Order: sequence, then structure tokens, then C-alpha cells
Amino acid sequence: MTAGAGVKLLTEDGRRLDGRALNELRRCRIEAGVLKNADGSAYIELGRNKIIVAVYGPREVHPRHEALPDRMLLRCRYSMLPFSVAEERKSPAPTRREVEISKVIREALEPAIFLEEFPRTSVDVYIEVIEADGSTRVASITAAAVALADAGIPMRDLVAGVSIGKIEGKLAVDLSGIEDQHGEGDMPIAMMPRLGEVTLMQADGRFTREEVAQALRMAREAILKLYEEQKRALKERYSKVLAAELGEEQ
Amino acid sequence: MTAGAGVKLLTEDGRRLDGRALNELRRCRIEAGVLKNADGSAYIELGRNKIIVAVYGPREVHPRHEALPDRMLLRCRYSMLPFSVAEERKSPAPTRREVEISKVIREALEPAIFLEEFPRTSVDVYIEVIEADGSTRVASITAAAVALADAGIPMRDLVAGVSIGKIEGKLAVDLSGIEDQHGEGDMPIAMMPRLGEVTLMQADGRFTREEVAQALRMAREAILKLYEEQKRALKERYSKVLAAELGEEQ
Amino acid sequence: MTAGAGVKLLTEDGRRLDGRALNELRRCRIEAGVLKNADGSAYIELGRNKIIVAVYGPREVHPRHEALPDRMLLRCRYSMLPFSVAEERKSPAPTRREVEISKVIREALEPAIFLEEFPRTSVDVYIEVIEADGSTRVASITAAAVALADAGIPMRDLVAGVSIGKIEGKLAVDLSGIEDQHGEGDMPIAMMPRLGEVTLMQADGRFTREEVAQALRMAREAILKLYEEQKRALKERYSKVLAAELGEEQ
Amino acid sequence: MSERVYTVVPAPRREAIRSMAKRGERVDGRKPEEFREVKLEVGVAGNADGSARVTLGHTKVIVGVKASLGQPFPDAPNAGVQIVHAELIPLASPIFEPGPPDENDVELARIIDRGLRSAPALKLEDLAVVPGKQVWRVFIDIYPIDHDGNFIDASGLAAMGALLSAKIPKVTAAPDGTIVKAEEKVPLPIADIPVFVTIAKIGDVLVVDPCYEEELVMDARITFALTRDNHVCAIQKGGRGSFTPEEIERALEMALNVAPRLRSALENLRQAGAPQSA
Amino acid sequence: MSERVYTVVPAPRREAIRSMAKRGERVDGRKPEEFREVKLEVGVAGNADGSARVTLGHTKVIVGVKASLGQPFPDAPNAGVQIVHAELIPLASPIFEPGPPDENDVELARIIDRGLRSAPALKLEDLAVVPGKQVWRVFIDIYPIDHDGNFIDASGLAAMGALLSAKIPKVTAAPDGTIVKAEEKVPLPIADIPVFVTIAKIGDVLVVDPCYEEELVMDARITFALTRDNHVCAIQKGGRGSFTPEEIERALEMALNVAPRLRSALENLRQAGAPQSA
Amino acid sequence: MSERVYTVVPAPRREAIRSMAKRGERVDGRKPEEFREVKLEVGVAGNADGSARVTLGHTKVIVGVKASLGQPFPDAPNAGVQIVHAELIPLASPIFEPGPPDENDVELARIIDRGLRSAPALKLEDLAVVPGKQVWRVFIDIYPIDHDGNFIDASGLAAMGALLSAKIPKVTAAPDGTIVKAEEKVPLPIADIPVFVTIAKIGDVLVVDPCYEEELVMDARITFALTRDNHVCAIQKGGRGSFTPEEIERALEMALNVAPRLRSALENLRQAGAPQSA
Repeated sequence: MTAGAGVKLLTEDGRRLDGRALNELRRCRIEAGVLKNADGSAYIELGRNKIIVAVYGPREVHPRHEALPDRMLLRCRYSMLPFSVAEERKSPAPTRREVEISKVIREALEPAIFLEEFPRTSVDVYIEVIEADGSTRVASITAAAVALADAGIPMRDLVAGVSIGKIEGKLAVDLSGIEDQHGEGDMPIAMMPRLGEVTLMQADGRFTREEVAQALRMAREAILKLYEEQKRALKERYSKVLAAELGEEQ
Repeated sequence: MTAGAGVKLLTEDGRRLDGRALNELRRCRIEAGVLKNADGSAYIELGRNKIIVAVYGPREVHPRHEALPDRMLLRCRYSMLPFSVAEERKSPAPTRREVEISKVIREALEPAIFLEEFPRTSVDVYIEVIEADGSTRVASITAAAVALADAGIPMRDLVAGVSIGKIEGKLAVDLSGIEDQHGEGDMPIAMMPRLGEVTLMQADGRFTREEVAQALRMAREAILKLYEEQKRALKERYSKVLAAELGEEQ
Repeated sequence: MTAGAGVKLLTEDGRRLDGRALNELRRCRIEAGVLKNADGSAYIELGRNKIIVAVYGPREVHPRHEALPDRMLLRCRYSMLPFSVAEERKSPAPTRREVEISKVIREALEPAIFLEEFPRTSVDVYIEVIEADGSTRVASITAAAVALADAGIPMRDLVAGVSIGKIEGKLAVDLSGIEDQHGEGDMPIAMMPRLGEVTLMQADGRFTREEVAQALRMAREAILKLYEEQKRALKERYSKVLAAELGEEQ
Repeated sequence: MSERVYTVVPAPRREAIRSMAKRGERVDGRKPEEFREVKLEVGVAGNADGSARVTLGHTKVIVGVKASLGQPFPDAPNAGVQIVHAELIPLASPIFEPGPPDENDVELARIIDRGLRSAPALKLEDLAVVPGKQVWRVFIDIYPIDHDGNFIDASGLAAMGALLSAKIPKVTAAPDGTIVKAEEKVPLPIADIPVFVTIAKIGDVLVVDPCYEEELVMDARITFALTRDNHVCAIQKGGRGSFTPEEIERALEMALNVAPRLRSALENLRQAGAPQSA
Repeated sequence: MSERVYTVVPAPRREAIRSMAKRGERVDGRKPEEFREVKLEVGVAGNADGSARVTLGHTKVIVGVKASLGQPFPDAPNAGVQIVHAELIPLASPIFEPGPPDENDVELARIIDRGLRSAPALKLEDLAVVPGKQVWRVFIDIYPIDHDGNFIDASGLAAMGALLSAKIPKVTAAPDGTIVKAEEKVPLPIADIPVFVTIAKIGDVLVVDPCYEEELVMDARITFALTRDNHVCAIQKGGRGSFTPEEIERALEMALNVAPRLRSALENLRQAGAPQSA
Repeated sequence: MSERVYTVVPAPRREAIRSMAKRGERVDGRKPEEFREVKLEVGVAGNADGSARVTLGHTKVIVGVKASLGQPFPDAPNAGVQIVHAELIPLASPIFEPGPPDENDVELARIIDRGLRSAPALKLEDLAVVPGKQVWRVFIDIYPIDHDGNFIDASGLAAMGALLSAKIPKVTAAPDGTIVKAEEKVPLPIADIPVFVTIAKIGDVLVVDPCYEEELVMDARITFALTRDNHVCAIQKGGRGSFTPEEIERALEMALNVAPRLRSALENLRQAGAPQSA
């Protein structure tokens, strides 16, 4: 992210390039249970972002010496497919960016999981970005929480995330790729929606203390909307599963 | 392999650049038991190809978790020494080509081995190409089968291989390096000679259905000749071992 | 090291560029016990060289299968920080040079350690060069021996090392970076000072048989001086530890 | 260099599948020569120049194509570059582990590469912009995302779908060698549409398009890549067993029989696209 | 991708630390909002262009800066290059293992990089010598050598110390593009002096600058990088726990309170150096 | 960084070998100062520019040399490049494991490299074609294929054999910098013919050219590379034991005694070749 010399991100009536208001999320659609092999899975489209998440576990830890005596081992791998980026093909080897994001996503999900309930097991969360258009890490978290629930992992709450950006001096919800590239700052935030606790928070760019407080409020509001879509997706999934179990066609 | 614009591979009387007829193998010489440390070994010269193979095992599997409860673990590593190629020095790191060839060679040898007789053990086949001149993967198989027999691994048959190529529209046995480079197709085939069963088959280039059938017949014929050389090499080896055991000079 | 066309390393009165006589060491200062986490540690300044060494162990071997039934496993890692070199930044990945030096340093320390006293354990020696100015491998050994003693590893003697170089046809003690670069030869030697036995010896450049013998004598003499500094450093460390244990301020 | 540890099928289940095969039956009710239903969607990854998702039973594969200008290979200075990469990511199956490509990833990529190259699918010579200097480098990235067997055939279909749906900028090289990229996008130059058909051998029986359970109990498999005019443009035998020459000829016949149906979805794509150079 | 195996704190000790926290006490006698004594030395690695060692309690970090001329990044042709690398070497702690960088090394480097970049610390545009062709590439290498917690803040201080003390050759580009390096050395162009402040959450209590034992028992941590004019120029939450929004605001207040003291040592360095461009 | 796990010699056998040594006897009947029979064959790898196989008892080593034109190293712009690589492949012994080079591979390559470089074997300055731009890069690849001890000396002989038998195209640089390769081939420019001699210490006894069993029970080893005029051009001590200075002088004497015989086979090669520049 570099300061956006010359690229106008807001129209004269205060709308963003894609017509959104500053506090407006892009269209978000989540589907749970999209894969057969995974124990849980979810697919999210947030604007043009397309991300698929699979969850395996709880299962025996492999390699064994990584098992934890008092709790579940959660592992996350966030990766971008080579053709998911707007720029030239990305090498398939994990970048430093992907390594860091995998870590912060794991730490964003852990607060919501009853890790102590399955000691000596692992749960693996695999995230593949098929198409990227800004805010992929938070969209990944939103989908991963649904995939964990789909896998039946006991959780104290879901987790959903949104990025708060700064464009032309104003805070804006859910940065798109071009806003991330030319904006003045990016602050990805994830929360447990019901509990209202922050499980991921990062930032680059420059923000005043007041802007940080405001960003937290804007994030909360957006996250509650994402939470509705998460619940809808899980409800739909459960009704399909139930229908299938009752012998109907799914 | 790219279509050979302008390089003539057949003379007017239908002979190949090295004077061979279309169904003629290059000179092939195999020697068994060429290494002291290995449990079995063989050296093959096929035309200018020079390949050495060592077999270690059956032995304890290392790392242990790779051991198979119901059969022997066969592992193969095919590699080309950096100076074995006609082109510039090859990097010593395994190429994707070497990784694939290691796999298909293993799968070409497995049908001939009584894998169930030594569960929880491994047999390792190491193949080093010292000089390459076309058809190295099939020559490696021919030598590896001899090395396995030299190691005393129980086998239901040997395995021998030959490449069938397409040069100037005609099928030809045992492609040389230049024929492989400028020909129109390459179809490496390995068989168990006595049983007549195909254990490796690959192809690139373009072949009609009839050509595939013809290639299989030509391969069978050539493989029976290679089988004679394999048996000769093993007989020579046994007589040397026997002589040594009877107290004579080897 | 390449032959030094044109760079004068000796003044007309036989002094070296930094004013030293041929058999003169650079200023050497060693401090023991400089790190809190390590079981033993030492810091050495030899001329501009700055090297820090940490010792961990004896401890359980990890990974376990590397444990030795009859003796301690000594492991060494010599590495240069990316900014320690006079040239452009060094990549942090271990170079072949660092891999070799790690091995010869380990083999220079092993003769002094009672390896049999702690079977099935490991001792790890980590060496980081902060600033390099010639003779880093022998300076590392001198510091590592102090760190091992600081860790309480039972030793039959310390080990100290010095490089003997050839500059303008004459043997010189303790090569600096510029002397190493432009001189005609470098012969690093490490000894157990009391026992007078050689535990490391390498050379490049060209030396006559007589020069090799002379180099060994010059090394012995220099190493005895380094030994005094090693003992001083350890004595200082012990008195500090003792003072701390007696309830005084350290 | 070692075999991937496949989930083991319990012996009774194994025997059941093999006896079914003998009776001409399969675990999912198919006939031996029957390919599963194929679903082909294109444009599934909007940042790729071309992309496709193929669903084959529960098997799902995504392929994305990205083209960029770069140097040719030294041994083919006047041709574009085709690079195929495949990664059996752990998302797709519990039997896949994270890490650098292993022999299974490499084999899959190389089979597809050979089939496309020998057909040929892409007219590589039409992808040279400034011969010897600047050519299109076409990356074909294969990512299976759910595993119910026969990745090769699904990957081949998805790769061709992605290539046929791809659009790259129209470029022109000025006399001084500078390259101008137009806004206008053109399809990739396609010469042929190969399809891949895999036949598994279970006992003495040959079956087309094995599902995952069949792969676990099969003796061996053989794949044929087939051009529009019924040429074989790649073969790959896999697995620990062997084939008689007669079985190979029979397998090829089975493959030739199903190929046209597999190709028809791709042909439709092509007709839907912009005018092609071939 | 897996968690580093941290040494486990025995349960009683763990409970003791957490109860102390509740009473506003800490294992080393500090108050919750108290930063440990900081010692900053520069010029500790003479072959580096700039270097600093920071001692923070028993935590020690060395940072070296090396600058060399090279190509700019394609997406910022008119700017110098800043590359931050960190390595948690096994010398510093028994919990670090040799080998390629893992997620903890990468996270540390990337936090520092973001804070320096967003402030910005370096005026990267002033480091372009021949725009688009030759720019200064500034490598900032972070090596913790003793570990008693809070590597982020110590690394940030050492990185700024190394940058502020660095001197690079004065270069001029001739009209024909050749670059002349003068004997004269000049400081790096510094625009701002960000400092990093980390707050740990232990139960319901927030403490500044956690030591190692506190890191082992904490629920979560949050780091703020702060510019001279009290802007937040980077944030990073870490750990398995969560924060309420109110806790985050409180933590930021604590960070803003200690930042000036941390920055003062760096400001002194700056005044001691040659005239600066900002 | 850890020691390779060597096969352990059972204690009684170990003691037997050590007692034999005390009595001046060796496991294979040799005298302490006796080098095994050496067999040197050249031209064993026809695609290499030069190659040799050395047989030393049961130890076998193949070395191939490939030269190609490329850029010089920045710190030696007017000299050709010599790169030595060694790989202890698992084919040669059950104690070698597949994988990237470990410390033993690296040490072997670097000892040979130092000996060749210090002698010097190759006149690197004669291998610059267009100084600063195009030079010959000579790769020397060492592959032991059967292991009965003393790889260093066998590798040194094979490396020199490969260099002495190598032929590279005669090249000329046109004034405009283009390089023309002639059909004619010329030998590499050789200045000296160093040989490597390794002495093992078993108890108090020094033995030349240790076999594998001797390597397993030895205390330490020391290798000398020796030029034609009896200069030492490389030394390498290895192993967990130590030498007295007197032992080192004695070992050097032993090495000087056997060197001429080892070198004679190489000298013959040289006379058999085309006229040399030295």
C-alpha cells in the first residue's frame, strides 16, 4: 500500500468507485458444506473475492510430537492460487505475506474455539484464494468460521472480519483491491460478533487515536451484517443435511 | 521433443543415422555385481548410454513410519549426473523430469517383485546416468531388474524396456538422443519378458491406434533380445560368485 | 584468497599495515557469561572481529534419533550475520563456507571434551559473527571453548586458535581481513594449549615443509597468549558468579 | 521418491469392489465403459486470463491460465512457452500434505503438459511476439479441490476449458522492438482439443474413469490423450500392476469411444468464443 | 504453519503471575504501565553501514543496516527499497530452532517493516539515484541475541537506532547514467521516528512491555507503532485471546504515554548525527 | 550441522584393528605407509568435456568436467571460474542418504577446490575470453560410486584426471565482443598437478590412505595437497581427535613420499594429450 498519488477513490457526492457509501459492505454470499472430503467447508464471495475453505479434524496430530497435552492444535494455511491475483502470476511457493497471514488468521479463530475440549487432536484450516480483490484475510476468517461450524467444532461464537481503510482522509468499510492499493491505510479487524471481542487487528498507514476508535465501531457494525450472512449459510446447510437425512433429495 | 524441421534421420535406403535398421537395437552390454557396498548392482551400456544401478535391501525402513504392514516398500531414485547430458551442465538438484521418471520406473519394477514376501522392509534402487544418449529411462529399467536379481530379491520375472519412436513417419526401435530430439514421437515401453506383460508405457508425439499396436509388437521383440543379455549378465555373475566361493580367483 | 598483486602488506621496517610485528597478535578481549538464556556464553573481540557464542546443554537430544548411545552429541553452527562482512550484505542462508567451518570447528572442540561423560545428550554451540576482520573461525574456537567452560562442560583442556598467514613471503600470526584477502596463504590452527595438541589445521596458499613446521611453532606461541586471556575471562566470570552467590551485587 | 501413503481400503470392501467388477458392476452403479457426468464452468477466477472448473462426480478441479510476456526457452527461441503446474493441495483430500510438489503433483502436471504439447493444443509458434526475445509465457495452474478419483481426466478438461476461454491482450511489436499492448483482447491460438481418458484395471476388468475407491483397489491405470482426429498424443501407465498388450489395445478402444462426448463441451466453448486462428 | 512449541509454565506459577497481575503487580516488580530500562548502543557492528544494540531487561537485540545500489521494485521505480529481515536464532533462546524463517521470524520482520514504512521512517523517494534504474536498497537485519520478552519493541528501537546512525556514500549520477561514489558519507534520509509499544493482556489486566514469563501466560498482545505526532502507523494483535474494543483503546492510551520516553534516546542520536534532510 | 551417523564398528573388531596398527599391521595387509593400487581411466563419460574414474581398492570415484561460457565472478573479472561440487550419493554406500548436500559433501568439494586453486591446477587467467564479460566456467563434479575409504585422495586424482583429459572448443572473441567457437578443441590450461594424500591416526600410529574400516576406528585424519615442487597447497584436519605437531610433521613426510607415485599416472595423461601451455 502506497499513498495514492493521483488516483481518485471518491466521487464528488462521496461515493466510492464501485458506488458504495463509506460504511457499505460489498455484496457478500457464503455457502457452507461445498466440499465432500473435508469435515467442514465454506465458500465466500465478497465483491469479486472468491475464497474456499476446508476444515479437517479434530483428528490425530501428524507429526505426533506436535500434539498438545491440554488442548487442540489449530493449524491454518492461507494461500493464494497463482492465478488469483490481478498482477502477474504469483509463484506457488508460500510468500512471507502468506506465512504471516496464516498466523494472524489462526490467532483470530482460536479465541472462538473451545480448544480444551479436544486435547491431543488437531484441526487444520486450509484457505485457498481463487480470486482476490482486497480484504482477503478478513473474508477468509469470515468463511473459515463457517467451515469450522460446518465441521462441528465446538465454538463459543463465530468470527467475522472486515477491513477499515482510509481513502482520501475518510474511513471506509471493506476495502476493494484498488482502494487498498491507492488508499492511505488499511486496518483489518475481526471480531466474535455476539461477544463483540476483537480477535484480529492489524494496520498500516497512519491513523489518529480517534480514527482507531471510530474504525472499531464501524467494524463492529459491518461484522454484525456479515454475521447474519454466516448464520443464513449455516441454516441453509443444516436444512439441506436434515432434508438429506430424512430421505429427501438434497 | 519437437518436430524435427530439417534434420534427416533416415538415409535413402531406410537406414538410421547410426546405420541401424528400424527394428534394430543399439549394442547392449550389461554387467551385474559391479559395486561392493550395494546388495545388488548392475551397469548397462546401450549405445552411448552408460548407467549404473545399485540396490540396497531388503532392509529396515528408514524413516520407520513409511514402512508398509503388508508388503515391501520399493523406492527408486533416477538421476542424471551433471555431466551426463550433451547440453550444458545439469544442476544436481532433481528436476521435475527426474521426479516423474523415478516414479514410473518404480511402477515398472513393482509388478515383477513379490512385494508381499518382505513386509515392513524397504528396497532402494538408485540409478545414476553417467552418459545419456536417448532412452535412458528404459535402459535404467533393464539394468535395475538385473541389479534387483543380483541382490536376491524374489521376482516373478525380469523387466526390460525399450523406446519405440516415430521418425519420418515410421516406427523405430530404441531411439538415440538425436532421434529423440528431432523425431516425431517417443513411446517408452517396459515388459516382463517371459510373461509378456507391460509394466511401463508412456508416449508423447502423435500415434494412430494401429501404430500403438505395432509399437507394442516391436517392443516385445526387442525386449526379448534385451532379456537374453540380462540373463547372460546374471549367469556370468553367478559363475563368478560361485567360482569365488569354491576358492578360486574371481 | 588470491595472490595479492600490488597491495603492499609490509612496511619497509617489516611492520604490518596495522603496525604489528609478524608474530604479534591483535588486541584480544574475551568476556564469559554474556547471555542469560544460554547455559554458557562468551564474547570475543580480536582486533575488529566481534563474535558471540552461546552453548546449550548437556540436554536431551532433539530429534531423538540423533542421540548417541556412548557419548554426547556435539553440534556447532557457525554463522555470519548479514551485516558482519565488509562486502555487500551476505544472504542469511548458510553458505557452503559456513557449513564447512561449522564442521571443522566442531572437530576442533571435540578432542577437548569428555564426550563419554554425558551419553545420549547433546551440547549445541551457536556462533554468530557480528563483525568480521579475518581469522573468524579460529577466534570463534577460542570463544567457544570459553563458552563451553562457562556452561560447565567437563573438558580436558581449553582450545584456542590462530591463523598463520603468508604475506610477502613471510609467515605472520593472526591475519587481518586485508592480509587474508591479499596475502599468499592462510593456515588456521587450533590447539589445546596445555596439551599442545593440534585440533584444527587447514591451509590454502603454498607452503614449504619447513614453513609448515615453523607455522606450528608460531601458532603454539600465540595460542599460549590467547590461553591467558581465556583463563582471565573465566576467572573474572567465576568471581562475579561467586560474588552474586554470596549475596553481593554483580 | 517414496510412495504416498494412501488410505487403506479394508479387505472385505476391497474384495467386494473387485467381485463387483468381475460381474461388470461398479460402486457407483456405472457400467465399466461409462464416464461420470461432467460439468464444465469457465470464468470462475476473474483475475486469471482464462479459467475453468470441472466437476466429475465429486471430483472438482480448478485451472487458471495466466499469460505474460517474457523470454523464450533457449532451445525454442521462436515459440511461446507453455508451463503446466499442478498442486494436490491438502484442502482437496486428507491424503494430501502441505509442502513442495511431490511425485504425484509432478506426474499430473507432466501428463497434462505432454498431452497439450503433442496434440498440440496451443500453437506455440503463434505466441512469439518478437522471435528470440519476447514471447507469451502461458502458465496453466491445476488445483484439484475435491478428490473422488481421476484427477488426470478432470484436469485435462479444465486445462482445455481454461485455454479455450482465455483472452490475452493483442500486442504488436514496433520495428524498434518495443511492444504495444492494445486494449483489445484476443483468444489464445488453439490448434487441437485433446482430451484425456483414463482406464483402470481391477483384476481382469477394465473400467473407464475410476472413482477414488476404485483407484484404491485397482491394479494399474492407463491414460490416453486423444486428438480430434483420434491420434494418441500421450500415454501414461501408472500403478503397481501390469497390462497385457491386448488389454492396452482394448483400453485404447474404450478411450476412443468416450473421447467425443468429453470433447463436445469444449467444442461448444470454442464456438461460443471469438473467431479462432485454426 | 504450526505453532511454535513454547516452554510451558507450570500451572501454579502461571496462576501466581495472573493473580499478581490482578493486584497490579508484576514478576519483576514493575507497575502495569512501566516500560523496562532501555539501553541503546550504536556502531556495534563496524562493517554495517549502521548498527545498534538494544538491551531491554535481559532482552538483547542487534540490528545492522547495509545499503547497496541496485534496481528498484517494478511497482515503485522512483523509490529506494527497504527490506526488513529477522531471524530468531537458537543462540538467543532454547525455544528457537535452527532452520529457515518460520512464522515468528516473518511476523517480527513484517511488523517492523510496516511501522517503518507507514511512518515513514525512511524517505524512500530520496533514495532513488537514477529513478527507475539505480536506487539504494536498504537491508535492515534484526537479530535477537537474548530473549526475555518483547522482541517487537526492542527490535523497533534497534532498527531506528541503526537507521539513524547509518552513513552511506554520497553518490552522484552523471548525465550518462554512470554513478560516482564519493568518499564523503551522508546519513540516511529520515522522515519520522516511529516507536513500537506492545501491551499484553493477562486476565483482565493490561501491562506494557511484557517480559518472557508474562508472554508465556498472557492471553493476547497488541502492538502499536507510533509516529512523532502521535499517529498510529502500525497495529498488530497476537496471541490466542481477544480484546474488547475498550481494552484496545486503553492499550493505545498506555502506548501513547510511554512512546515519548522511548523516542527520546533516538532523538538524541539524531541530534548527534549530521544535518538531516527533514 | 550434526554428525553423520556412521555405521558402528563392534568393539572387539575395533580393538583388533587398533592393536594391529600398533604392531604395524593393517586390515588389508598393507604397511602403514602404503597407498593402495590406483587405477585411473579417462573418457568414461562421453558427454562431459573431460572425465575420469579412479579405483582405489574398492573405492570408486567418477569426476566429470563441463565448461561453458559465462560471466566471471565480480571480484575476479579477468579470470575464469572454477566450481567444484561433490555429492555422496546413496548409491555409493548405505551410510549416505538422499537429499541436499550435507557437511560431508561440502567439505569434500571444498578441500578439492582449495587444493586445485592454490596449486594452481587451472590457469584461471587463461580462461578469460573477453575479460570482465565472458569467461570459461569450469564445473568439476565429483561422484563417489563405491565407498571403501579415502574419498579425498581418490577424488583429487579423478578431478585432475578429468581436467587433464578435458578438451574445450577453441574460441576467439571478435573486436565487437561476439565469440566464435571453432570446431577445433584444445586442452584446458594446466599449471600444476596437485595430488592429495590423507593420513589417518589410529592410536599412536599414522597410516596412509585409510580404508573404510580404518576410517571408522581412526582418531583423526589429515590431508595434504602437494604440488609438483613439493609445496603444500592445502591442508585439512578431520575427525574427533588431535595430532601433536610432531605427528603432523611426520604425516607430511609420509605424504611427500607417496605423492610422486600418485602423480605419475597423471603426468602420463598429460604427455599423452595435446601440447600444453605450461
